[in-house]
Amino acid sequence: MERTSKVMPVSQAIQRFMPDTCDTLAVGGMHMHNNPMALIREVIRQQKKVKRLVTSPSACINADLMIGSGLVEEILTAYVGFEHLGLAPNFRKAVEKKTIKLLEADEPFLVYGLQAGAGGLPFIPYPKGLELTDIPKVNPDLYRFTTDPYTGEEVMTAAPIKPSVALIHCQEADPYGNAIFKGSEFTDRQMIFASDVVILQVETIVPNLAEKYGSTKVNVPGFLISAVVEAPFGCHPTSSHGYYTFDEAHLKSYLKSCKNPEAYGEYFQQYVTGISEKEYSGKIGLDKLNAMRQKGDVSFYD
Amino acid sequence: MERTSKVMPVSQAIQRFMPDTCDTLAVGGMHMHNNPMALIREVIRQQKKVKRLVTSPSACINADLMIGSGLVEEILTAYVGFEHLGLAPNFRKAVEKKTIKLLEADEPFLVYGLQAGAGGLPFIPYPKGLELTDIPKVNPDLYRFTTDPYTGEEVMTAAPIKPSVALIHCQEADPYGNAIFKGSEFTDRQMIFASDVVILQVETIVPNLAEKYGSTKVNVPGFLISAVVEAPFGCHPTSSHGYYTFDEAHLKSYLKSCKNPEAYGEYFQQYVTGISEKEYSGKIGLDKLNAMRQKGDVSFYD
Amino acid sequence: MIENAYSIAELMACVMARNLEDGEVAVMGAVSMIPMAACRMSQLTHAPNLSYISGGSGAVNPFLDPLVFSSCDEENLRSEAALALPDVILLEGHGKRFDVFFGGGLQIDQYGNCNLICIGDWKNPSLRGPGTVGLPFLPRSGRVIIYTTSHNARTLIEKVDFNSGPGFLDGPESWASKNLPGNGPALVVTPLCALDFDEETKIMRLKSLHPGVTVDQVVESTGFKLVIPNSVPTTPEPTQIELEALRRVDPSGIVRNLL
Amino acid sequence: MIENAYSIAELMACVMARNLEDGEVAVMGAVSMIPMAACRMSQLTHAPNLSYISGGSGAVNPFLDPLVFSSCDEENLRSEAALALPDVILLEGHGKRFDVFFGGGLQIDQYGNCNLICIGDWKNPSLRGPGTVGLPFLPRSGRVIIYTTSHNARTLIEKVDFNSGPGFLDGPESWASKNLPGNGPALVVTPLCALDFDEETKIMRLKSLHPGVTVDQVVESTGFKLVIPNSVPTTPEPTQIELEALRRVDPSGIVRNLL
Repeated sequence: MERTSKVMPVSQAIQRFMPDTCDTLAVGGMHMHNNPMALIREVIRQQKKVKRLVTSPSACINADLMIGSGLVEEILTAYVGFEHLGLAPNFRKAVEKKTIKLLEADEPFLVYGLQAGAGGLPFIPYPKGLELTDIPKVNPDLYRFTTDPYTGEEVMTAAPIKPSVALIHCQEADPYGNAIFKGSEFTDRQMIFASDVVILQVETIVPNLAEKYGSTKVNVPGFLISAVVEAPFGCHPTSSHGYYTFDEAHLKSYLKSCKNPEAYGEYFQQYVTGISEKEYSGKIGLDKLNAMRQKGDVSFYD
Repeated sequence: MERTSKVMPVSQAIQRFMPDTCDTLAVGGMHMHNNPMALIREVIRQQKKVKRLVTSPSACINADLMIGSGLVEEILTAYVGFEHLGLAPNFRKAVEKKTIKLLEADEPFLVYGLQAGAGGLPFIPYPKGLELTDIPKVNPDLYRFTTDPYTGEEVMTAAPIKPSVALIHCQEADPYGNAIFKGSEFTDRQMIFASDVVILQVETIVPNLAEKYGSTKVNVPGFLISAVVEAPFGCHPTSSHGYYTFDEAHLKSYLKSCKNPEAYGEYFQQYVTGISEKEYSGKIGLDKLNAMRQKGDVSFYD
Repeated sequence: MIENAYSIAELMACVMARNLEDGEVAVMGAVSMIPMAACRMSQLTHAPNLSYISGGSGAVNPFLDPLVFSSCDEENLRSEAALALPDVILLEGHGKRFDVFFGGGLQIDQYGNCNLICIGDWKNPSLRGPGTVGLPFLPRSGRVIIYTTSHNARTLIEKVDFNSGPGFLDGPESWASKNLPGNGPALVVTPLCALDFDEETKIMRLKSLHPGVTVDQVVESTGFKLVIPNSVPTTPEPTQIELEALRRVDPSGIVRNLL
Repeated sequence: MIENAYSIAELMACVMARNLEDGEVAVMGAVSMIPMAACRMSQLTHAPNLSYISGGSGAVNPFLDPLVFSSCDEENLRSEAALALPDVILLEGHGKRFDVFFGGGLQIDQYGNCNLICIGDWKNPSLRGPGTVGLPFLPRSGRVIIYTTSHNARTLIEKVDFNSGPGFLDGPESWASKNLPGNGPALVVTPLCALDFDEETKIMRLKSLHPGVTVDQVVESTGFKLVIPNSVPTTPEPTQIELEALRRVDPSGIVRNLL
């Protein structure tokens, strides 16, 4: 008998593994790095609806583009922004105009919640002092309180997060879904462990990944992965650690386009809905993309 | 100004960083692998007392030798044994004769407890179903119950573990304590994160560790480490992943020596109290030690 | 040419392997040479998409050519992937990650509860065992395959002195009332026979007798009243294909010479 | 030769660096170019044993030659060690791991509480901010260094609209009653001045005026009543040694050209 490859085109992966209305969708990547943009653009093309979007502790265009597409009903996040480039325009607008429901969280909530989801833990109690922000007051469904049975004190808790689907970028995977993060993992590996279905996009498929890097570097086990999509430059305009840096000019042009609906519609038409994911890198220009490849000694991360 | 090296001889590290009576001592290593034996033998030589010994989910000669030395008042563990070589004689004897207090635990208790200790979490609630063993009945101090604020159900909890000192083996470190595990980490890295003081023994000190392996492989940050001891073959008779395998013949001779007090006394005299740690490898024989070096392609783990 | 004579431990590995299905995920703890061999040989025969994690090493799908004694041996890391132990604990706690958990004990009772803690009273044990490690996760695993290399009335007893690896607890009512994510013990493999559990009573039931073993022999070697069906088949001997796979996995005969 | 003219952001980096002691451990989040430069320059001058973690990248002691904009940039991983983000969260929760936590906000109030969530009512904000990320850990850090590049009466206000990064809460009584592991806010660095907190009232206090800035200017730019000592010194200008270190860290002038 032959082992079954999990490699498939992006359109098939989203069609097959993402329901038309997704209860909880987790998107990987942090700030302008490792955002699984090839998968996200395809989700928008296929107009899959998302009841709850969960992000890493710092989301960027991954969340902002999905919110801009109008497919997201509510968002659980601790930050959506563009770091030194400014606020996230669609997130900001949607919250201010109340077209999205915001589940306000802090960074540890997302980390604790994903860990609880991954490990079957009923919740995670917070360290003392973190209950002092105003967040538990505005998110009483998810932030609750119980008794520390060792001290008798009241402690705040984070609810488990169990995404139905996670969209994650890894730099490399083998055909069975075993995968590596060349640089930072952020909370992406936790999302993989906590989610029912994981769709992975990678820069390159490497048949003998563990031989290339050593098995201890391959810390995403294939049995957690449903589909592997080869998507070179699939994080653009964000970076892929160890492969290429982020496209600051493109991000700025995105931010600018958000200032009026026509320009945003044009951006959408040009880069998302008007083209297939296959055409995307051609649209950006392969010369330009290659120029963003990590200039330094990337072997440093190997 | 110059940066301060943390490298020192084993005798100095134990003298300086381990109190004469240690509240909670964590010893790293799992089964017959990565046991920090050079440090443990020195602790016994210096007759440091241990109020509570905490082990990985599967301890071996690291715990058994310390118990045999009579320095341990109580032990928190989920297993002390010699895997395919049989039971742990001193542990078994001490529990059966009640010369040690046993805090019975399971594997998740140690993992959850260390994580809580590392992260300042008041406790970790167990997944449902793990309360069905008889362990919580015999360890009610550490296994307690509280209310899941999301379901109202009762859940079992693991208490935080915060060792005062941890003795850990890493394969390599730089002079500032940044260190790597070449193979499995077991719960050693968690012990490092949970403990107040960490004494590290390593096979080799490598000045530019992050350049050698890539920084993402160096996942022990130096600021958590109090002392670095260079101890080649310092895990003997257990293995050091990526360096050498375990000495089955020696382990068997240890087990045999435990059958009568004279033979055990002789073992102690010959390998522990009667010699300095510097003399240990000579006692075993460098030819023999070198023959145990990992024969295969260790670069697989690089 | 493979020698056709096989050892009892090899037969046990084959019985386990036949229970593993393609695409499943299995996990095992210490002293698991037989389950490790069973998983690896299954990948080479009928279950190329089977995944397994070798205990404390965190290794995912060790290539294990050859098999090794220790579940934490670095040789396990010649594998497809490797996880830190806390990650394995997350997977074990999740409740839907593992289809199969291999368990065992100093004592195994009629409801498949396992005991790795002690013989006699915990406070005053006649034998102190090593400790339970990960067995408390059994109720959160798809199904449990229990194995022992000692089929006798001291090991297979009516009720464990200490429950450190829950099976069907005190029987069908107590099991049903807990509403657990796992399906409980499914198979017991011993040097004498294979056993499963009666659907209604949840009591251990003779499933097949290893070649040359009689029902009486099993009954005499068991410390409680087994469910014995009217007709009990003989455990099929290892096939040529199974033996070839097994000996490729275990050329030095670790499993072969175990019993 | 280093050009002696310095920018205000460079002076801010020097003020922070002077507050860092040898052997301490510091951590910072997003948009932290000034704190990152301050830490790195301190390592090159008076604090070779200082350690710092660059936010979400998990990088420990990035070499940062040159400095980069993004706290999660892969360039941070040219470092001594690197941690997965959940490990950084463990360290932040521990309560004794970090001597210094760099914080900030859309609003910072008289007690050093920070707000990265919104201006106005949370349900009906006039400005939605990005979110608070790791600021809730402030009460578990040794001391907090707050910084802002906008010293005005909208940023420095009497009470934050939303507390997302606790400082001295509602003042000395509420702070003392909580018995927290951290020591609270210690230093505030703005383009106009450095501030600390009055030991008794826990209200922000003018500590030093940057060259050319007057007390009146600070008072006018602050939305609450600062504690003003009788005599306020001038912030010492960057020394030659400081500027050399800073420009070695930041040759492309990321900090220099920030303000």
